[in-house]
Amino acid sequence: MSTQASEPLDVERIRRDFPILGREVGAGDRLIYLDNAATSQTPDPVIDAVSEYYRGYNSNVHRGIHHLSEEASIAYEEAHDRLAEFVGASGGREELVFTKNTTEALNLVAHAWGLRELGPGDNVVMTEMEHHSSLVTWQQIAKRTGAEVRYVRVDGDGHLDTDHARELVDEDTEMVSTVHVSNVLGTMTPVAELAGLAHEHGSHIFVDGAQAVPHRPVDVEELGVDFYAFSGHKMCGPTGIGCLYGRADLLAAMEPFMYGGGMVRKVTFEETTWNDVPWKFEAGTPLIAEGIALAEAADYLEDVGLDSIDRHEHELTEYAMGRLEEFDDLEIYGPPRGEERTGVVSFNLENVHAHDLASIMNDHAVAIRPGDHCTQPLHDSMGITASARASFYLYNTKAEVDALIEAIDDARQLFA
Amino acid sequence: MSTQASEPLDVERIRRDFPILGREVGAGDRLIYLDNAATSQTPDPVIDAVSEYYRGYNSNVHRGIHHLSEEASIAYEEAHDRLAEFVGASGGREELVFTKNTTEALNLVAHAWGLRELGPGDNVVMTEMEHHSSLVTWQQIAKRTGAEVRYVRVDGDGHLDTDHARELVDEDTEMVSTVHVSNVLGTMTPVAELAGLAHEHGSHIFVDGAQAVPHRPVDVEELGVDFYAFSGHKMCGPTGIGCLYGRADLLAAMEPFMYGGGMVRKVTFEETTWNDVPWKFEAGTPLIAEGIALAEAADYLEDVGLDSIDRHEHELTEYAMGRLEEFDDLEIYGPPRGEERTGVVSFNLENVHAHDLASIMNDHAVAIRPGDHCTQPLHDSMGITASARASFYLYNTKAEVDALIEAIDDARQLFA
Amino acid sequence: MSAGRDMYRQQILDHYKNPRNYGELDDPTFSHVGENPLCGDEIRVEVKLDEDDETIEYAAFTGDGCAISQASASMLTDELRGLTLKELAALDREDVTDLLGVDVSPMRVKCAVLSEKVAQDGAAIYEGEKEVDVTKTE
Amino acid sequence: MSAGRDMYRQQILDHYKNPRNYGELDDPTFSHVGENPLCGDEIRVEVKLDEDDETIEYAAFTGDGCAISQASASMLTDELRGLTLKELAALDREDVTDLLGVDVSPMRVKCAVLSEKVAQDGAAIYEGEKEVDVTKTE
Ligand SMILES: Cc1ncc(COP(=O)(O)O)c(C=O)c1O
Ligand SMILES: Cc1ncc(COP(=O)(O)O)c(C=O)c1O
Repeated sequence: MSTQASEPLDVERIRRDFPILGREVGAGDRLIYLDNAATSQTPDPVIDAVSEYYRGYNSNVHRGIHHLSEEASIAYEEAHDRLAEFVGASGGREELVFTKNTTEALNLVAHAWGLRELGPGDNVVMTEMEHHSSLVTWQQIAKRTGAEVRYVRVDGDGHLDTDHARELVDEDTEMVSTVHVSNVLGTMTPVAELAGLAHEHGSHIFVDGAQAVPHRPVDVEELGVDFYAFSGHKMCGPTGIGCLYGRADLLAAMEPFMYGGGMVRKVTFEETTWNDVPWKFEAGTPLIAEGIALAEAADYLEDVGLDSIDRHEHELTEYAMGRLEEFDDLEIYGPPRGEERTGVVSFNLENVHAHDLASIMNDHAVAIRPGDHCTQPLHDSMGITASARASFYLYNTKAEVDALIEAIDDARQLFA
Repeated sequence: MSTQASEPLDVERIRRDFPILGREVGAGDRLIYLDNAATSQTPDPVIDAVSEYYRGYNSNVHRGIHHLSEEASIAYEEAHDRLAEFVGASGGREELVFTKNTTEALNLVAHAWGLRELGPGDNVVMTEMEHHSSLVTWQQIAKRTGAEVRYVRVDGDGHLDTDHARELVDEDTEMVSTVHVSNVLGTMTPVAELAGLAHEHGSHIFVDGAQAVPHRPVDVEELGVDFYAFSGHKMCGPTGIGCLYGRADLLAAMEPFMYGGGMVRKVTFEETTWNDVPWKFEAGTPLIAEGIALAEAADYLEDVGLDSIDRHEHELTEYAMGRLEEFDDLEIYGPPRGEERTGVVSFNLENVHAHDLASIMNDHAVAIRPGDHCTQPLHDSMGITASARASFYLYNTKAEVDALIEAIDDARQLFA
Repeated sequence: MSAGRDMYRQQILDHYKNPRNYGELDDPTFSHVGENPLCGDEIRVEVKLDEDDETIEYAAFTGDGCAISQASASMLTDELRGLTLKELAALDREDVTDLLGVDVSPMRVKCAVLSEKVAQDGAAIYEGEKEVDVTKTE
Repeated sequence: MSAGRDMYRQQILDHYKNPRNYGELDDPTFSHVGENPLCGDEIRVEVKLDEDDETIEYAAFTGDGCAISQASASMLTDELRGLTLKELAALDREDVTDLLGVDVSPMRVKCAVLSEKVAQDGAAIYEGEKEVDVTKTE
């Protein structure tokens, strides 16, 4: 955790930046949005960045000479540098590729690197709490190449079993792929330690930071990772954009993933050479408005302060867990209160299916998410098919947590 | 061409929908935007659809129970049906996948189908006027699978040599991949004829409709094609979204391209089964705002009338070519005036490099595009490295063509 | 605060907590299973036909899942008794939501109609009109 | 209507139409090539050093491309005469645009600086400080 002093958030002021939070749903209650791990809400400056783009300088990029294209190109290219800086990548745009989401970032590396580098005898080590985006991707690429997949155990309290990791990672490990923060358990994995372990064995490490980057300062160089991915729509940015950080030398050496305009240098009917990173990995007309708006989201989050956001969520989570523990027929998953933990709380109420619970919560204008949260194998190993998940962000309040508790209580009574 | 009666466009009214067209560039001239083949401008209803999404119902889709997710899911899913209908696909969402652009649509089929189906002895037939998005993609997938690529000749007037196509397509042809409209020459290829030829030989046909769908009615079933792709940002829609049409049975039988959340049905640590089309091909949090806004763009274009847009562009192009022919030191590429031809006019002025020409045009606030337009091999075979391209859309006027001509004349005098 | 709680009106909760016709039949004429991936609902419907091989004598179900799917299976199996296979085939989404007596939200309709689709597919398979492995609503 | 036409002020057009120092040297001390993919510009710069192996006696270029790249190569090769390799290495983007005497738009700067980068890379290779195959500005 960062040692920088963090200011408490002025949540009321922050909420005014998010027009959707003033919205009423259903019978006229004001929306209580606790589904932030799925998608965060979007502040005015980001929404405005999109409109300003389309109203002011919408144009295709890279090769255009005219004013609009020049403005769009500069803004789009600089957005890469901005996001690189946001996660501590000193190489700027040479280490930061825009993808449509975290999932594409994983697929990019799994296809461009994995399909070529993996083979029989090799293995990929993941954790049992991987999101489907990495779990299914590496599983399938391994199947296609004859490599093996291994999963590091998660214990009953949601901690990663690092001893088990040390058993699994060996000289045949080519990639360690881990979440930074579990989107179900709120667990933080010891990324720096895993990076060390991977590198000791000559393996690479890919970190899925979809649940980390939006919520706390992340520095990929301090963590010592090779690849790191995250999504715009979970960090106050727009849909349709994500980022892949990759160490400059690795990205430079990698073959492209998708082919097309913009990623080439010289094309003949017979053969093609590639453009520089990141363009080599961005085939076709890129995510222009999305990339520019994501840079705006990064500015927004840094203006508020990532340390402060982290602290705010920590307080809300502690408070919520305390209140949830009042119910003796409610089970909370993941590390116990008091431990390091992010603003994601998943639970089940005895005798109430998570989807029924979510429907009743919705009645109270409380938006939570029921289901397996794209972690079916984790849910299987916990012996459940679904859980209810509340997840907090910078604009949430204790009053909203109280409303959550009240709604849960209503469901309990209804189903009693 | 459609036989439906088409109303002339009320261009002045249309222009009011596009805020950017009121913009001044450089020294204060009003923008004359003739770079529509690269990216079209965006009308208010589409810009508003994006803001309304973020202000009103931004949420992750598919599995959410709460109000916002329900609204977003329905809008996002229905957007697929809307775009399917827009290109005459009767299967609705089961035949329409959202991708980030035309390029990804091509890569989807080339990877998911091509990597598995192509092998030594097989061949893929393209045209010499393919955009890099198909040319490089099939070229590279062919290299990786040992298949051969063949290019159908384009004659000096920009016509596709269909006799040559008949020579090239044989029993070993697995895919015919062709542009519908050349983004350089304005040529329309005989798609229905090529589809017939492909199918006679047991081959599939993929059509790159990036330059067709924005400008005229397209009916994939009438054309009889297997796959058809186009991009949102060229049809008054947002960046970051494109469409892949595929015949229902073909898409249903295909393996996925990318892996992750949303595209799965059942996941275990060992194996995974797939969701239905289109979700099987949309891994991760999808392009939600983008898809919804693209449906709005389809509505906008149909309200204006695709036949009318086609006719308007045809008239502008005829007029522009007539005026360009006044210069005896200017060479126009593609089919001569009077022939079927879309609103793309590429040319070179003797002794003036296309990029210098574009810079001088920009001085006149005229936005055109110089370069190889992602068709290096075509430019090579025309014996040029670059061309200047003006491309028209529904909001362009004859007065703007006159401004183009004036700017060209200025460049001529400067370089005389 | 209406729609949601409404969706769980007393009758539904009653059927959920005390499902009717729950269990397996000794001698079903046909039986079929289905899943709703949204909530992980699973339902098996078993049907015993009269000697006319057309009228439903009784129906039963087993399964697991959310209140909406389980309650609607309970109500539906009650309702099926005495219906002909033709009448079963003619049932639609509205018939089920009428049974439930509530407005089911668009996302949850898949839960509500699962047992109906399973019964219909089971009958269609029995009559040789369809081949389905596992019925799915999504 | 300034910036663009401005970019082609008389002097640039003059150098473009009548390039100085165009051609190949008989006995260059070093020569190097570069490309600017934006405009497809290609430039070869050849340099002949004085006997001190340090001062540029004369420089020449050949190439093809847009007016900005060709004119700036013409001006630069004029300018190089008498410079030391150290002075050449110290030249920056502004020195070239000063030479051109115009504001080059951000997109076209790559054209303007191509010959400068080629000359600098050529010198660095000659002095064993760098290994470059083809210099690129993009
Ligand atoms: C004919 C053609 N095909 C494909 C493309 C690629 O489209 P996108 O860049 O949106 O993927 C374009 C436009 O750039 C095009 O003109
Ligand atoms: C931990 C984790 N990884 C990956 C993802 C996938 O992100 P996206 O859907 O934006 O690709 C998510 C979110 O859904 C997540 O929570």
